[in-house]
Amino acid sequence: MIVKALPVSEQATVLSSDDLRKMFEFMLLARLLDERQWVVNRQGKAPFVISCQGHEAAQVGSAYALQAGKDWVLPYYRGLGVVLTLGMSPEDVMLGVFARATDPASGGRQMPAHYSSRPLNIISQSSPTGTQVAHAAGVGLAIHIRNSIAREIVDDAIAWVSFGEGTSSQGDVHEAMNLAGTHKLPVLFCCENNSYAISVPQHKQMGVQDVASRAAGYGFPGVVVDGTDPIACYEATKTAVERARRGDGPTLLEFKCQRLTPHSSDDNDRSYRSTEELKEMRLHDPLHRYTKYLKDEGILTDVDEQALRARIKDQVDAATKAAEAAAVPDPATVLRHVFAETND
Amino acid sequence: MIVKALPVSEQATVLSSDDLRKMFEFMLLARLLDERQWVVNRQGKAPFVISCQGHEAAQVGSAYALQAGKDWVLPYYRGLGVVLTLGMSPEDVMLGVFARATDPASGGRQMPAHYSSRPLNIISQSSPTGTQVAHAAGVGLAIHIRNSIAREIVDDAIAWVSFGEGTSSQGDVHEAMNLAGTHKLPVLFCCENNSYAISVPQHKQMGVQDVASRAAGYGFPGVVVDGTDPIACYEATKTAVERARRGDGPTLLEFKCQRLTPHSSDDNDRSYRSTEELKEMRLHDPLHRYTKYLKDEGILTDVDEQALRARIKDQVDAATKAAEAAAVPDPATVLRHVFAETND
Amino acid sequence: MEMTLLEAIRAGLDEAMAADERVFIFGEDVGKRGGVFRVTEGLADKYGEARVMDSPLAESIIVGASIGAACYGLRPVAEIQFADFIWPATNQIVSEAARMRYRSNGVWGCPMVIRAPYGGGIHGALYHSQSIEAFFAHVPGLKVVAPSTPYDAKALIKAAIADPDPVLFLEHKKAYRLIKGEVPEEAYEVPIGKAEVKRAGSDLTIITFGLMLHYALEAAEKLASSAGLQAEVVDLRTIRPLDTATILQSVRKTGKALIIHEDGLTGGIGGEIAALVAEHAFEYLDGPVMRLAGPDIPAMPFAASLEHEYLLSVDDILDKLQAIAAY
Amino acid sequence: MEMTLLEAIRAGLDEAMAADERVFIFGEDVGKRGGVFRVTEGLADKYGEARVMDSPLAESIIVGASIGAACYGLRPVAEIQFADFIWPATNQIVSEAARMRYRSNGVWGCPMVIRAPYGGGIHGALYHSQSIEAFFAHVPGLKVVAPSTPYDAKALIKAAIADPDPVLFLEHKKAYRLIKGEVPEEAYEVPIGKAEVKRAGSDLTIITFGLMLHYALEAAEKLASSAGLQAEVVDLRTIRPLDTATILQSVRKTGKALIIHEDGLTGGIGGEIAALVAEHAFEYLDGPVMRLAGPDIPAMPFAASLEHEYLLSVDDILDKLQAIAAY
Ligand SMILES: Cc1ncc(C[n+]2csc(CCOP(=O)(O)OP(=O)(O)O)c2C)c(N)n1
Ligand SMILES: Cc1ncc(C[n+]2csc(CCOP(=O)(O)OP(=O)(O)O)c2C)c(N)n1
Ligand SMILES: [Mg+2]
Ligand SMILES: [Mg+2]
Repeated sequence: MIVKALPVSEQATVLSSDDLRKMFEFMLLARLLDERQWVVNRQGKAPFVISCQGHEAAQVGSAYALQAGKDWVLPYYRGLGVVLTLGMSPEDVMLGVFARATDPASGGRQMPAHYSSRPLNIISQSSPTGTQVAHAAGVGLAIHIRNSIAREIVDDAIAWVSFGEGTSSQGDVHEAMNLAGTHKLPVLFCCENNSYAISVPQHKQMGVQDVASRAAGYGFPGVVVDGTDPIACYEATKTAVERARRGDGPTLLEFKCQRLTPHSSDDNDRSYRSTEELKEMRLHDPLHRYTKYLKDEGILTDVDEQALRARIKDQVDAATKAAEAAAVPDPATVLRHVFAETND
Repeated sequence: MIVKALPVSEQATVLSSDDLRKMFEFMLLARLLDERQWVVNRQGKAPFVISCQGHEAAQVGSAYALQAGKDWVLPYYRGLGVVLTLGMSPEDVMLGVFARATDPASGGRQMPAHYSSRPLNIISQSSPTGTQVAHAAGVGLAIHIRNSIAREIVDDAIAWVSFGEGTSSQGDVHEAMNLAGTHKLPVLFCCENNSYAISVPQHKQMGVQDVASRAAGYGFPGVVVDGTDPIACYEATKTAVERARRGDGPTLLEFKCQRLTPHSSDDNDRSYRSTEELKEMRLHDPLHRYTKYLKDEGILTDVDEQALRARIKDQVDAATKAAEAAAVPDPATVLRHVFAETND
Repeated sequence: MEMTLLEAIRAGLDEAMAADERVFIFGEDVGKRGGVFRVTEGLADKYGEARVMDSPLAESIIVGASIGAACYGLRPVAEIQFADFIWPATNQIVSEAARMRYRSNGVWGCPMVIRAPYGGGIHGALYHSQSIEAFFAHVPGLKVVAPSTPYDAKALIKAAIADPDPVLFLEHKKAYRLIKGEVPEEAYEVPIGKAEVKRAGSDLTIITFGLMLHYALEAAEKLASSAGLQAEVVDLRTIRPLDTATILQSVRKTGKALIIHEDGLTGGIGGEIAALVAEHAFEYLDGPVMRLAGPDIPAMPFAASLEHEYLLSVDDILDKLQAIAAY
Repeated sequence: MEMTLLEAIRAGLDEAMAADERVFIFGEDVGKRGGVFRVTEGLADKYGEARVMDSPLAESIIVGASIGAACYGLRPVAEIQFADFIWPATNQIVSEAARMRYRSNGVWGCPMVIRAPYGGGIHGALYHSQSIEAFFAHVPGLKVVAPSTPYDAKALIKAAIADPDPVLFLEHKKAYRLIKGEVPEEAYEVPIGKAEVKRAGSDLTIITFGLMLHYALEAAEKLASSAGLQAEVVDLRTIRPLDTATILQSVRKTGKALIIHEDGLTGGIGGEIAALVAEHAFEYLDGPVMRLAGPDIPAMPFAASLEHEYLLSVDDILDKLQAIAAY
């Protein structure tokens, strides 16, 4: 069963105007912070950056339905919008971009965008694609085991994990969904489908339109959502979260997104996407779309937007400055933390 | 889309009485040769055997729709009925059971039931479950590449691969089906579902009734077939073979079977299956069912059956005797064939 | 109390589960069936199927889900049915479990055990006989333990479960029921990372582990009675981190070293040990550092004649000892 | 004609594809994009997308399907985008490709190449920097090739494709564009399994490969001009099968050996080489066999300060050479 979530205009949302504005703020913050990363990359100050641009609606909308610090979150490398919504600060992010010692994700050990936060239950991410999906199933399994031992729901947290449509080809994704389906584990599988795996278009990755069509083969719902519509993404996630908290099992959410940038700062998408395609893509910018929606609905004015942009720009400036000024990792620490230093 | 194949009684088959009798012969041969393996195992002459009992209808019916020596076949360890139908002799099989030097599959290097035959295009099988499914996709890919280069179908062979429902949980199975779906490769994925992976029942392996329900997520048909009905298995396979030869792509066939024996000679199924379940299982013996069908249809008489049993018993006796008498591998050969001995 | 190696491991698991509700077992056939070797027999009845859980047939998720559960706060004991089937889980072990702590700068950890029956001599053929220690001993962030005696096994499985980092726990299949020994009723400890001199001697040093330890001890006795030479036998017990101090101390004393493993020679763990000895005990050596190991073939064939040819015997070891002694 | 290492590999692939229609390339982004490092750039245009085919993002099927295609009769060249991402394919490589011939008693074979860019120094962090030779050099049935110069690389990629057995072909990422060299226009051969003395010397032997070869050559020059000592530098080129003869011949001549690799020390390929030398050149040794390698940490961190700390430098090598010479 593939459910198609309604588009924003047809959606009766429980979200207040306040929520809608907050989501806008997170989307705008994600965009501006993301753009800033490219600037510092081009300045030669950060050897690698990778973007969430085009995925902001899916990420902010979906993460907005989670309980930060309670739910377990495993965002893949595009998940800047997710981690900001959950409460990571722009400075936290920029410390990773500059690979500083105080980078909370890895102390500068990993590439940028390999998110991690113990207080926020964001489990440390690696680079090999898809492994985190198995970990999310494992978190779900652990919750299931605890609840089974207690014979009641003593923990109604859920595990939320994201991955690209390219990554859905990996065996680990199958094994994880299958395990989650078998035991009705509280896991949300979130596929951010931007129709490219670096240069490989979707039709060279799979023989179907929708990754969500796989869910039926595991015994849980698959939902296709317009990933440029934050309200639809929120609503679809909310439904899935409630289902999981009740013990009714996982959902596969597929957010149809656009990758508005090359794959990463190492890529050149002009070598495999035509000028027309790149132009057409721009029409689906979720930020433009949502800005227009909020203005049409009278929730946001031009003045609001300008003020907000200015404020966020200051925030981003400050974060960049502070992060850049922070200390680089001490070379002597390279040998630390291979194993626990105390028996914790 | 899950298609359910019609049961035997409702099937209008293209098979002649002669074909139906031949299929019976292969099923009976598979059964008697299989039983003999347990005898030599209990006699202490073969440390390990594993059965096709309960899968004969699926295996013989399906393999009967293939072209031996043209199509590429990758049967898993239960595939005795498959390899006999394709033309391996009982002696070939028993040479493997006794691990003799002239065992055509591996010269006694592998456990019994790890089939291989170069003339029959049966690719050497290993023990780790599911790897062969990837190889089958690779054969399909190779055919696709050749045909693409030629811009016409210069090879209309197909790849047929089998695996248990337990094995469908492996990542490799997903990756293989996904690749086959992407390029419409000529591959038949045959799942012999006996509802157990050693001791683990299906409901602890997956959250769905039918493995075939996965096919929709790869963009090709999944067909559930009564695996105790050789005619249904033949027909479903035939349809899938034709589809693949035409270039229309793969099919996932799921044969619902019974495992009439413990997992292998090392297993004791009473530790995890109840007496009632084991009794009920016996009612679905494909050989009994097909014997009754042929007799009801007047295709086989009691006398025919007795004569056939006697003839096959002689064949099995002779094969056992010859294989047992064959030489064991020369210890000095243990170092050979790590690499090619000539640049072939 | 006398126990087999297998029973000792089961007893260790049992105690760990009784002591800590966070401990659970996850693997193929571990529940009702009690594992294909019966290591977990009775545990599902005692602790419930939620804590002794049959997994789907998929090794990557066995390890991958265990990692997630470990991050959540449980203490998974994953079972890989045969060590030969660990390869689909390589990525989860190498890239994930072993790096969780390092990559998070010490913030996350991955306290979990992966149990895997390894080794040959049981007609297991190419895919039910392999030794895998060399591959995983090359993975920083992972500990690799391979006890040879029931006494060590019971304590080490508990130490592995209590360890804050991931431990690969290797159990020799042929040794499972063959090797019996005393196991105290009362609590005792064997630390991970410590080798043990299982036989003292002054003429040469044997460094080994697993089933080969028992063969080596037998060969050492034969050497003593036939040639009056005393071999010191070091049981590694832990393959990573190697107990370099114990190894070097012994070789510095005897001046001669033989490293034995069942696994194939080239690229085996013996190379690492030989290199350590050759570098750090160079001035004490009275002869070349020798290795005795399986042949360089893809694994152990099924036919008895071939399997037998693959495996080292007590006599093979004795021959080598005599050759070294004669150097 | 002068070429970079990368260009030489591309030229070798091109010639192999032109000569044999059975050869095809399969991997992530190899088609239009020409690979993330551009090794296959232009080949899809020249040979069509069916022969230079983008795979789905799934390493196990990249290798697994290549095995099937090889059995069918084609000659696959699989690309793993970064060596770090080869682990999901471990089972297909170790259990399948490397054993097809042995397990079928020589009846089936698996002629295929797996190309994998490895090594660090490019800000690739933990998962885009690893060296993987030690793991795969322990797999009987698999050949492991790792050329250091454009000349060797072009010939060896062709030899790998022509080989009847599976070959893992390792390409050092930092060397890709850094290392340039002459490559003849006319045909020539470099056999798999042959090391080469890249610099002759009589005072000590350095055994290495990959990027470290170039650092070692530089250090050897510095040693010559500063101390008047001549280091012989052996470039392994093939990691398995090791060219034991060339290694031993050199060490027997010089009496001192230093093995260098970028990969972490413990369990690295250096152990195997040291063990060979310690056993078979024992009587020629004037000093302990030494190894110089990366630290035992899960891989190379991202921050420049940490990455730099991980990597060996020409000066590190020179220091070690001086210490050995002084022994
Ligand atoms: C196991 C593995 N193989 C290859 C890569 C290299 N790689 C990084 S991202 C990527 C494409 C991912 O595509 P998708 O999952 O669709 O996510 P997107 O980047 O489009 O959001 C590839 C091939 C990797 N990181 N891990
Ligand atoms: C990778 C791997 N893991 C585990 C095993 C051990 N094993 C052999 S058969 C089997 C169960 C297979 O079940 P299924 O696929 O349903 O096939 P069936 O035997 O029921 O026909 C298991 C767990 C194996 N051979 N390979
Ligand atoms: Mg994508
Ligand atoms: Mg089954």
